[in-house]
Amino acid sequence: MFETDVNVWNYVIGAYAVSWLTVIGYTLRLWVLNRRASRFAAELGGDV
Amino acid sequence: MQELKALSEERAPKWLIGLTAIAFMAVAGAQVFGFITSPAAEQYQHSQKIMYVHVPAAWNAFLAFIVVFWASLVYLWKRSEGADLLAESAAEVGAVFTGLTLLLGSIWGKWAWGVWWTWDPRLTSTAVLFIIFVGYLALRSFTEDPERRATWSAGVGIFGALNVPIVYMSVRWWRTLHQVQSSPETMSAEYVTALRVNGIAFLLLLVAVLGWRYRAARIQRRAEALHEEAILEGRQVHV
Amino acid sequence: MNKRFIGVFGTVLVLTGFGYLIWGGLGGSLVYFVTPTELLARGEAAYETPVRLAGNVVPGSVNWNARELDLRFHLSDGETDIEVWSKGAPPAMFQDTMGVVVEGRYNRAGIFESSSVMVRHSNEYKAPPEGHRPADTYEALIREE
Amino acid sequence: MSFRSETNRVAAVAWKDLTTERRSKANFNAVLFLAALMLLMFGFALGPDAASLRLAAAGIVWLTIMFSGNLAFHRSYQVELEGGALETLLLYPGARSSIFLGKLIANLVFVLLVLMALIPIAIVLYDIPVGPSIPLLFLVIFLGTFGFVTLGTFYASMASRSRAREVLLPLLLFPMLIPVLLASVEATGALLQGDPMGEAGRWIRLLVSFDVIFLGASILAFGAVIEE
Repeated sequence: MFETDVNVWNYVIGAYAVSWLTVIGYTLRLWVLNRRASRFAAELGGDV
Repeated sequence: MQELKALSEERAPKWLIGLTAIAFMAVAGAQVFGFITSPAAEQYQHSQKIMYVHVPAAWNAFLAFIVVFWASLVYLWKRSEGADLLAESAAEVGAVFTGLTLLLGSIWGKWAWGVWWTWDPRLTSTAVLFIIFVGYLALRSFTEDPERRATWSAGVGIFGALNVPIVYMSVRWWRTLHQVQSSPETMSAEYVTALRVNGIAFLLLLVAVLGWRYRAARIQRRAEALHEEAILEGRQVHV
Repeated sequence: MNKRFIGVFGTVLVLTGFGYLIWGGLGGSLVYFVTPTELLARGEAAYETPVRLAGNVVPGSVNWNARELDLRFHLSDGETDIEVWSKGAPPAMFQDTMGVVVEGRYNRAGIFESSSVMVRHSNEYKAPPEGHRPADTYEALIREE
Repeated sequence: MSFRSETNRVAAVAWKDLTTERRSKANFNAVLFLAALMLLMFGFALGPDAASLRLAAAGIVWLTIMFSGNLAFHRSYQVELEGGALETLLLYPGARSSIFLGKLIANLVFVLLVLMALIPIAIVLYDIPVGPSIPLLFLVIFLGTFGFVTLGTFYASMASRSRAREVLLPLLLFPMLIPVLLASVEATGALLQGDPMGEAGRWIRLLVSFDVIFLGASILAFGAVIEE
C-alpha cells in the first residue's frame, strides 16, 4: 500500500546471516572448549 | 597418570563427527528446500521465510530447557555426575538458542510489526527465560565445589524450566501482539512441509551441539577428578 | 512431619498454584492492549493516560501524507471506532482491515494520538493463488533490478 | 517428629533471627535509609512533573523495596555462616524446611517493617492519593512482599555461600521475581487510581497463585539445596 523503501530481502538475508553466524560461532566455541579440556587433561598428566 | 594421558588423547566418537556433518548439511539443505518450494506469502511476501529459522530455534530452546529440567531432577534423585553435566550442557545450548530466537524474532518484528521490541507477554517472558538461564550459568561459574554446584544449579534449573510452559502458552493465555502458534490448518501445505523439514534439521543440530558440549564438560570434570585422586594418593604431580 | 509429608505438601502447593493459574480464568489479567470499546468504557479514566489500543484499520479511512510523514486512520473493533493520528511511516504490512496496535493517549478532542503503530497479524500463512510458482517471484525480482 | 515440634522449630528460628536483628538494629536502619534514598533519587531522575511521578509511584516503591530488600537476605545467612552455626543448625533432627520457614517469617517481618516506615515517605514525596481502598492495598503489599521474600530467602541460601554473592543474588532472584513485580505494580497502580477497570482483583488472584507456586517449590527444593 505504501511506497516504503524497506526491502523485505534485507530482513530475510539478515535473519539467515544471524542464524548462521550464531551456529558457526557456537560451533567454534565448542571446538575451543573440547580442545581446552584435552589440553587440561594433558597438562595435569604432566605431558605438556 | 596413564588415565590422564589416555583422556587427553581421547578421540571424539565417530558418530558425533558424522552427526555434526550431517546436521550442517541438513540445515543448509532444508533452507535451500524452503527457499525453492515456498512461494512468497500473501501480505508477508518473502519475510515468511524467517519463520524457517525463528520457529525451529524456539523449538530447540524449549527442548533444551526440558532436558535441563529432566537432568536436574535425575541429579537430585540419583546424584549422578552425568546428569549434572548434561544439565550444564543443555542450559548453555538452550540459552544460545533462546538468544537466537529473540534476535530473529526482533528482525521479523521490525518488518512485520514495525518495531524491534515491544513489551508483549510472549517477548517479555522469552527474555525472562533467557536471563534466568544466563543466571544459571553464572551460578555455575561462581561456585567451585562440584557437588554443591550441581545441587544448587539443579534447583535453579528446575525453577527456571517451570517458565517454559508459561512462555509457550503465553500467546494463548494472554492478549499479545505475537500471533498464536500456526498449525497445518492455518498454513498452506508447502509452508507446513518446509517448516517441518527445517525443524528436523535443527533438531539434528541440537543433538550434535549437545553432544560436543557434553564431551568437553566430561573430559574437564574427569581430568579434575583424576588429578585430585593423584594428589590424595601422594603421587608425584606436575602442575 | 517427615520428608514425605514435606514432599507431598510442596507438590500440592505447586500444582494448586499452577492449576489456578491455568484454569482459574486469570487469562484476562495480562492485557497487552485494550479495544476501543474497552477504552471508552473507562469513562473519565480513558483520557490522557498512556495506553495501547488495538483494532482493525477501517477500510478506506487511511490518510497518508508521505511528505510530512503524517498518518491518519480509523481503528475499529467492530463496535466502536476511534480516529488515530500518528507521525512516521507505518510498517510494511500496514493496510486496510489489518489488525494494528497503537501506543499513545486518547485526548479530550476524541483523537488517539499515537507515538507508534504496530501491525498485529494472524497466524495464517497462505500461498498466493494457484498457478503462481515460487520461481516466478524470483524471476520478477531479477527483472525489476 | 510431630507437627507441634516442627511449629516450635519454625518459631524458634524466626525468633532467633529477629532477636539478632533487634539487638543490632544496624541492618534495619541501613536498609531503610537506602530505600528512602532511592525514593529521592527516583524522584530526581524522573523530573519535577508531579503527575508523571504519581503515575510511576507504584512501580518505584516496589522496585525500591526489591533492591534494598536484597541486602536483608544475605544478613539472614551471613551471621550463621561466619559463626559456623548453620552446620550445627542442620545437625538437629527434624525437617530442613522448618529452618526455611523460620527464616522466611523473620525476613517477612523485617521487610514489612521497612515498608511500614517507607510508605509514609513515599506518600509524601510522590503525592500519592490514598483512597478508600486501603485494606486491599495492604493485602497487595503483603502478598507482593510474601512472594519476594519467599524467593529471596530461597536463593540467598545458595548465593550467600558462594563467591561474588553480591552479584549472584540479584542475577538469580530478579528474573524470577518479574511475575511478582508485575502483578504487584499493576494491582497497586489500579487501586491507587480507584480501580477504574475493576482489574485489581484479577491481579491479586494472580499474585496469590504465584506466591503459592513459589512457596511450594521453595519448600521442595530447600532441603536438597541446603545440604552440604
